[in-house]
Order: sequence, then C-alpha cells, then structure tokens
Amino acid sequence: MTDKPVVLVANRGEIAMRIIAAARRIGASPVLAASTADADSPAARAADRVIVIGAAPANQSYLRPEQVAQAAVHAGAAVVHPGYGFLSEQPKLCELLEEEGIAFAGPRPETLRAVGDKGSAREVAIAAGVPVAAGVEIADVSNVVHLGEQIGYPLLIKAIHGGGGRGIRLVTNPEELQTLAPQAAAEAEAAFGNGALYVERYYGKARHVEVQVFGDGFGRAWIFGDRDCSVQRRHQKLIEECPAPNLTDARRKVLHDSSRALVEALKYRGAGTVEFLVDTETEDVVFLEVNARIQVEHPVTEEAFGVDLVAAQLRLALGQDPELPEVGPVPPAAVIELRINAEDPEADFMPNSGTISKLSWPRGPGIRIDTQIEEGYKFPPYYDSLMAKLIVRAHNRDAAVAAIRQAARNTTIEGLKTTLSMHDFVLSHPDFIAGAVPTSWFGPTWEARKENNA
Amino acid sequence: MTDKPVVLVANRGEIAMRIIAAARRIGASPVLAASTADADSPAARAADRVIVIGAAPANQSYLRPEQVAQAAVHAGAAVVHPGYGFLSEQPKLCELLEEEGIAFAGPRPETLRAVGDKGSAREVAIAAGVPVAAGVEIADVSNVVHLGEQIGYPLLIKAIHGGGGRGIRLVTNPEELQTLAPQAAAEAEAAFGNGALYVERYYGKARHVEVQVFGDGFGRAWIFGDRDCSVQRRHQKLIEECPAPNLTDARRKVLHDSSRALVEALKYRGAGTVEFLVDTETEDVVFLEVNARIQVEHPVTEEAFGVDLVAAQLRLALGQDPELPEVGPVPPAAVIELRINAEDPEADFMPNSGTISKLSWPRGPGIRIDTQIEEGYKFPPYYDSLMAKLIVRAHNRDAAVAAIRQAARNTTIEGLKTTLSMHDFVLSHPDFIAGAVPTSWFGPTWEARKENNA
Amino acid sequence: MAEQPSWQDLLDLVAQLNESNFESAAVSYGNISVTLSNSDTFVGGAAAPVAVAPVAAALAAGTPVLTPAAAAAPAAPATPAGETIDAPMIGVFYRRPSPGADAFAQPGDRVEADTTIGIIEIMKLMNPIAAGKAGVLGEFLAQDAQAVEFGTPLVIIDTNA
Amino acid sequence: MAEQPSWQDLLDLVAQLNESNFESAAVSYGNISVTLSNSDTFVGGAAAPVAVAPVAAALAAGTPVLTPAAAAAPAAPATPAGETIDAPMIGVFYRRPSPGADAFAQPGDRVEADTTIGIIEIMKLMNPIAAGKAGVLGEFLAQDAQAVEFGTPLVIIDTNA
Repeated sequence: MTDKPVVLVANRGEIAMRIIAAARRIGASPVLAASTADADSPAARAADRVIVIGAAPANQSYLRPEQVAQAAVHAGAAVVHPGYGFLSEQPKLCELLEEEGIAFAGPRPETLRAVGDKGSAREVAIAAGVPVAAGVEIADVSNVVHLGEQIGYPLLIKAIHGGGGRGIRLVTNPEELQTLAPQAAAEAEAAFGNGALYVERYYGKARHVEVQVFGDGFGRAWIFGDRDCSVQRRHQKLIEECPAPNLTDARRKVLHDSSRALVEALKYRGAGTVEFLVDTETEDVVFLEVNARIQVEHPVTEEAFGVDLVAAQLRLALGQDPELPEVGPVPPAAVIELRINAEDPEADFMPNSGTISKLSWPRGPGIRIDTQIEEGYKFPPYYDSLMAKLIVRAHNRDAAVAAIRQAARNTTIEGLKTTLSMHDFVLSHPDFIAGAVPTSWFGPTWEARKENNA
Repeated sequence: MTDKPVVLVANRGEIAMRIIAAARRIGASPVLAASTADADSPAARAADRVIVIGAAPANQSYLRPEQVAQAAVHAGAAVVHPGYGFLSEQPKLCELLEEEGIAFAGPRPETLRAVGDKGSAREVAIAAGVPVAAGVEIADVSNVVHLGEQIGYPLLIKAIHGGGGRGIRLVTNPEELQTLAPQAAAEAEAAFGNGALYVERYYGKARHVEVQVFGDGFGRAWIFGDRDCSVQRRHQKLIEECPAPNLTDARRKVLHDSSRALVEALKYRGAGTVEFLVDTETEDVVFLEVNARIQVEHPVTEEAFGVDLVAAQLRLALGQDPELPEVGPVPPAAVIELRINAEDPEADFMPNSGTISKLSWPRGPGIRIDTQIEEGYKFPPYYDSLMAKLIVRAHNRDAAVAAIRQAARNTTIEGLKTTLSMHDFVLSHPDFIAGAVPTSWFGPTWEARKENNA
Repeated sequence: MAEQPSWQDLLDLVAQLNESNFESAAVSYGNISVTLSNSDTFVGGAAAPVAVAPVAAALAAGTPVLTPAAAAAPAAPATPAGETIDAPMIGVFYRRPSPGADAFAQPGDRVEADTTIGIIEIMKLMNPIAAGKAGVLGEFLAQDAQAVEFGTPLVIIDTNA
Repeated sequence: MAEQPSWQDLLDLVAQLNESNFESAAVSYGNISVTLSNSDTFVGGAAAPVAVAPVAAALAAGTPVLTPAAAAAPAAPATPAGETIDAPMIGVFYRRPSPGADAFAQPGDRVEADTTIGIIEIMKLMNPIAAGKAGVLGEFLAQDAQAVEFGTPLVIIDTNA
C-alpha cells in the first residue's frame, strides 16, 4: 500500500485515459472500473489497477451506480471521477458515495437534480438573471393561440419532461399551433408518462456557444471563456473551438456574467458548462442548459487558457485548492478540436467497429491528441463511436484552422471508417473558415456536397 | 512524384523528429539524410524517405557539408534544415546549397561568418548598440596591468579565436594578470594557431538569459520573449524556462531592444538566439553571443507564445510568409523544459548507451515530449546524450514547477541511466523554486547534495 | 479446424516452450492462444502479459482478497481448469447467510441450477447466487467475505458427475 | 486454404524454429500464428515491416535510381548474395571517365584492390572508386550515372575466382 490517494476512474475510452493522466499529475493512484470488454484496454494498462464491474453492455456495468460505488469501496478510493455520459450526472452515484465517505468529482446531488431537468434548470436560470428564450407552459392544449401571439413565430412545442429531441415540434403559424399542440401532448404522455408541454421561441440560425465554469462549492466562480460548438450533425457536436469566433464584447459579457451568476447562485461545485444559443439574426442570447460534468470538448479550453480542469476537479474533490488561475474573458490563443469518430461519413455516419490496423498521429507544437486507441486496438461495438480528439492551438483562429486542417491530413487511421474526411471538408469550407456558422449549417451543407459530387 | 516541396532533414535524434513534424505541418515531404547508424531510426521511419550519407561517426556523415548537399540534390530538396549542432552554423553547407539553388533554413553565410567568431560577434554587437562586457584586446602581454585597472577585477583572459572554454583564465588581481597573460597567449597559440587575447570583466554570479529572435532576412525582426537557461553543468544547459523569472521590466526591455537592433542590423534571416549574461550582483547585462540556428530549448518559447518556429523557418526558406504573430514581451504562460540525457548523474554524468527496455511518458494538458526514443530503441553511442525534452506549460511559474516535477516523476525510462533523478533534485530545491539561480548554482549545489547524503 | 487440441496438448506445448531457448513466444491455434515470456519487458502480443502487470502490482500492494482483473478475462492463464461458477456481479462474496451460520453449500454437494451457493453483497444489498448449472461442487475458489469482481470464479463445479 | 496444419505440425514448427538461428520468427498460416523471439528487444515483430514501409513508399513515389535506404543496412533483404563492392560515399556513380569513353571495368574483368572500377561524383568532385579487394567482377548492380548512397552495392565480385 502507498499513501497516495486512490482515484477511481468510472468511465472508459479517451476520457478514462484523460482522468488517469490527471490523477498522475496530482500524485494520486488511478484505478479503473471497467466492463469485461475494457478489462484489457489501453486505459486498463495505464491504470495502477483494474476492477471489473460488469459485462460489456453499459447497462450491466458503466450505468450501474451501485456497481461503481462497490468498486470504489473495493479500491479504497478517496474520490470517484465519473467522466462524461454514463453516471456523470446521476445523483444516485453521488449519494451512494457520500454514504461511504467517498468524494464524487462533480456537483452535489441537489445541484445535479436542480439542473438535470429542463423545467427546473430554466427556473434556476431565470432566478439567477440568465436570459432564457421567451416561453410559457401550456395550461390547456385546446387554447394555445394566444401563447403564439405572446411569444412570436416560429416557435417550438416541447415536452417539459422530455429529452433527446423527442416530442419537439416546430410551429410557424397559429393554425399549426392549434393542430400540433394536442398531438405533442399525446406523444409526450405516451413517451414520458407526462403530457406537460411548453412553447418557446425558435431560433433557426443560431450558434451553439457555451461557457466553461468552475465553482468551489461555496459560491466562488471561475469563468474560463467560451466555446463555439456550432458544427453539429443532428445535435451531435463535431468540431469545437475556443474562443467562440466573431462574438462581440457585449455578447461575450452577457454569456460570462450570466454563467458566473448561475455558478454563484447554485454554489456550484467543480467543472460545468452553461450552454447558450446565440442567434445570428437577432441580438438574442438564450440559455439552453447546464451540463454538470466535464465535457468532451474541455481540451480546447484547457489549451487556450493553459489549465488542467480535470486535475482541478480531482483536487477540489480531495479537499485541496483546485489551483486554478483567474483569467480574462478571451484566451491568448485560438484552439480547435475535431472529434474523430468511428463512423462512415459516406454512409450516413454509420458507426463501425474493428481493429485499428495502422495509426499515425501528427506531431508538433500546439498539437494534442486525447485518445485511447493504438495500433492493434479492437475498437468495440458496445459504446459510443468517439475514437480520438485532435486538438490544435495556434496564435489566432486563421492559424489554428490552417494548422488543424494540416494535422488532420497528417493523421492516419486504418482498419475502420472514420470521420476524418468530413473534417477535411468542413475545415476547407469558406463558411467555416469565415467563422461563426449556425448549428443548422452542417447538415444541408454536407448533403449538398454529396449532390454536387454526384 | 508529388508536387509537395521536399525538406531534407540534415540531422538526427529528437530535432530530426521535430523538423519532420514541421515539414508535415507545412504540407511538405520530409526526407532524412542519415548515417548508417540511423538508417532505421524512429526519425527514418517517420520520414517519407531516407538517404544514407555516410558511416556512423559524425565526421563521416553529419559533419560533411558536401555529403549533405549531395543528399539534397538526390532528394530533389527545395530546402535543407540543418537542426542544431553539426552543420547548422557552417557557411560551407549554406554555400554549397546556394550553388545548387537549394534553400538553407538558416541565416545567410555572411551572417554565419559575422557572428561565428567571438571577436567579430562582439564588434557587430557593439555597432548595434548591444551592451557588452567591458573588455579590451591585449596589445602586449608583458604590459597588461593598466588593462586590469581599466576593466576592474575579477576579469577573464580569453583567446580571441578560441572556443569551448579553452584558454580562458580567471584573474582576481594585478599580479595574477601579469603572470597569467603570457601563459594564456602561449596556450592559445598552441591550441588555435593564434595567440591573440582579450581581457573581459568577469561576472561570478550571473544568470544566462537569452532572447529568441526571428528575422525575415530584410530587416524585419520578431522577438519571442526570453528564456532563462541558468541551470547548467559545465556550460551544458540542463533546464530552460520561458519567460526568464524575476526579470525587471527595465532589464527585459534592454535585452529585447538590443536583440531587435542586432537582427535589424544583420538583416538576420530565420530563427536565432541572442545570449546574455544578466548579473545578479550588479545591474549589468552583457552580450555573450548569437546562436545562428534553432536551439535545443526552442520549445519553451513555442509553448509559451503558441508558435511553431521550425515551421516558420521552413516557410521563410521556401519564400513563404513565416506566419508568425507579433507578440508582447511576456508570454501568457510559463513553460519549463528538462533535458533528459543518457547520463548517470551519480557517476559524474557519464554518458551511456543501450536499449530502451521500458518507456512511459506522462500525459495531460500542457505536456509536450520532444524525443526520438521508443521502447526497443537502441540508443547509440556515437552522438550526443540528449534522449528527450520534457516540456510543461502552466499558467504561472509556480504551477509550471509543480507540474513538471510531477511529470518527471511520472516518466519511466529503463534500460540505461538518465538524468531524471537530477531533475527531481533541482525541481524540489528551494533555490530553483524561488527562481533566478545563477549559472554557478548547480555545480556546487549538486556536489554538496552528495556530501550531505554520504 | 479439424480437431481442437486438448488441454493436455496445450500443457505439453507450454512445457515444450519452457524447455526451449526462446525469450518470448506467442502461439495461437483457432481460438486457443499461448503467450509466454522470460523477459519482464515483453511487449509483443502485448495484451496478456501487460494486463497481468497491474494485477501483480495490486497483489504486491497488499490487496490479497481481490481476485485480479485479468483473471476474469476469458483467455487469462490464471483461470482455473474445469468448469466454474463465476460471480455475476462485483461485490463481497459470502458463503453463509449470516456469521456463524452453516454455509449454503460445501464441496461435494450436488447442486441444481437454482441452488443458492452464496450471497454477493453490493452496497448493502444481498444478492443470492444460484449455481446456474447442475453438478457436484468442487473446491471453493473465493473465500468467505472476499471481494469479487464480475467474472471472478467462485467455485469449481463438475457438471459430468 | 487447402488444409489446416494439425496441432502436431505446429509443434514440429516450434521445434524446428527452436533449432534454428533466428533472432525472432513470426509465422502465420490462416488463423494459426507462431511468434518467437530470442531477442530482448523483440517488439511483436513490429520492427521489420515498419522499417520497410518508407522504402516501399519511396519506390512507389517514383525514385527508381536511388537504392532504398533500408537496402543499404546490413541485414536488409534486398542486399544481393555474394560479395559486393559498395559505395564508400553518397554521390552519383559513373562507370566511365567521360561520356562515350570505355568503362573502367567490365563483368569478367580481373581486378586488384587498387583497380579503379568507377567514379562517384559528389558536389562536382570526382572520386575514383577502387575495387578494394582482388577478384573477378560479376554483374554491375549500379547503373551508369545512378545516384548511390553510402553502402549501396555497386558490383558483385568473386574473390575466390
């Protein structure tokens, strides 16, 4: 036994590698809680010890709070880091650990509950003075036209207890509203056991901009700038960058100040993200949600500001100073991240698995690779398709775009289909190069490319 | 054949890997000119092609300008990058390439000559208004006492045409000066074929601070801050950092302004370094020399300012915009580099070679590894002992010191002796942590440690 | 593949390789694979020996009750010969319903698929563990009150007896 | 694949390899593979194929006259059998003192150690190349005016003839 604190890594893939690296940075001993499919993964080899918590399917392993908590007890863990996805925003894991006196590298359970539901998150945001989309709950689905007048068109009908885009309807006029509201209520009732709906202003050409926050749990807030994540396909982020390009000082101030107010109001603990829509047709900026975890795209912020957010999470959870600096609103660098997924962009982004037969990464200053894959690694079919994140930092956005385009071209991954070719298309596109595309940009642009080539 | 320009990499080891990465970043094709010992090295595998230029001993391969030039012709190279050491500051290679219409990624031959000799470098510096140590040539070795009065004690007697520390004598009073001057003249005559000497003010507790410069060859100068390289053993740098700690704004301005003046005066082309002594006992700052090449420690500057100096060298040599930003005098980060050498610090830093049996690097934000070694690599006995450079960036110096200390502890290199334990000693020492040790600090401090442990 | 080599064939091969001069060897035949090394730096066919390393480290670090992770992987060499009943979840394995009580089952007992052979406690929840197959129990591989992982072999079972 | 080797065939192969002098061996046949090593630097058979890759790339990129780097390394497979006279420097190899002149030497010629067999030009300097050993010349491996590297075999020589 050593007297190093043990960090239980309750995740897999690249974020497991990342947490292991952070554990080593703070002098802790990383132990991996893995499914049988990952018991011999690169992350397993990088950890000091591996505890098999269940079978390959995530719902028999990574999604089981009691199994993860049991592994933490077995490991003698001082802290559990849940990564993103899986149990990262589940109050249950946090509570089980609290009972065992083990720290959770994330917000308190009550924070997770407060921001975990769209309705309550919106209330929290409003209370903290964060701008939200004009919206109102539907009291009576047969009497909705006055709500449309109040909010303006186009608008969205959303299920209050919904998620994943289900039950959402786009409405452009009063007749549609009258017809679609009862349908949406029935669908929400069927899908979520609750037919409650609200209507909300719809922004068809908005950007997705988010603010990286960190709280000490007692009301102190750090703001680490913003990220633009507008290159999305079906709400899945493909490319992220820090800082968000072409953002006026005034808008940036609204985003940062609101996020700070929210962290302070929640006495938020650890790393989190406040997501916003930034409209490109009006001056509107509206709150979307709080992601109460470290995010996939955290490296662009780390590289832009020169900080280690995951190490800060672990330090805070261990009762230490998170060792984070106060920084200005705009970082001294421009950073872009590509998500390289095991998907075939020529076949509707169909995921695929297989053995990595050849792998070669670009090298050089400002290039960072967060990944779990290596030559010979069998990319498993059980989990999400993220293979690697390629992150490049440069002195301004133009240089960063040029550098990451070349870095992507200097990346070789053989053995399965990847999204690298799609990235080359985006990084070479004048709209992306100009900066600040809306979230609605990628889908039709990518489809049009195929038509143009046909 | 492709229409990519070919970059001939006329070096080996980590800097060969670094140049290959830069070539790929600018979309060029890297070809390695290697000795037989390196024909199957990691750099050889990373290059598009390898040309064997001679036998393992450097004086039969890497030190032969005509063989390197011939390889450039064979390769159809557009540019040759000489790295550091070897032929990097030899006008001959540059001239041979000029005859063939091949670019040299370095200064013009006349610049190499102007700064290659101590005496002429000093003249150039004085002409550009760069502060130099009080010094004067000895006209008559039997009549020197008045020179001592003029300059002050302690002083150094130096051979004008010397190098490598030979022929240098420390003098503390007039009697010593009178005795030692004729001896030094005889030794210089024997060693360099020329007995010319000069005397110069000696600074016993000075720091080594250098300025990273870049010139477009037509008088435009970029200044990329400063580096402190004062942790040295027998004039060999062990640890470098950017920015130099505890430097007043006034001193920093003197260093940067003088370096800029020198670049403008020389119409300097490409990357270079202006080295200074910064005294800790007086306010004196004096010019040491110009290193007309990329230096081993260039990564600390790259990471601090977010630039790629090697790519900039290649772009400039190819007639392109070097794509470098104008930056402020102090970078927005603190960066430290450790040189990990294949030397045994417990045995007077004796170099050793052998097979790397196990290798594991730290990972995480702000960590950069420049190296050619990998597991199974046979570290050859023919060349210098530099195995790897571990570079860590953080938001301030305290964080950088803590982060690189932990990164060094998370580095595993087995199979031969390395200087990692020495680095842990330095990084844990209160003097280093406080910052700004003089160059005379390491030697006695390291020796005292051994005595304390005995 | 015409016929699978028997377990004995495999042991013979290991014996043969053990007498050989090879620093390392990796042999695979159908879904059988053997990877051996005399060297602690073996990185060819990396999977098996490397995976064992952290386990060895964990054991050396004084965590004897936890069955090593790699042992749970199908092809790992530490898996005992013969059929076993394996832990269906991570937790603490108990052979008795309460301290001092009789064990649920003993070596030599005949069990059916639904016979309880022990309990796994996970976060204070007690989960009875059924044999899952009929046969005669052999040696218990997991001790009473031992921390087990998913796949840790609990007890040998002879399904032909 | 016509027929799978039997387990016995595999054992025979291992035994045969054990008696051989190979530093390392990797044999695969269908889904059967055998990897063996005597070397402490064995890294999964990775070294050899990786090292060959840039050479293949260079050839594919259309640089036929230049002998590949790996071929110049002592153990590379492309080195012709028998003794050769190798280039002592990088440069351009000429078999004649000037265009149209007779070659310095022809296959079948008997040469002494100091007989000039060609010239290597390096940056406009002409360097006569002596045979370096006595014997009878065989086939020229380097063409007239071919770019050669240090160690490129120029011509076969039979020193026993």
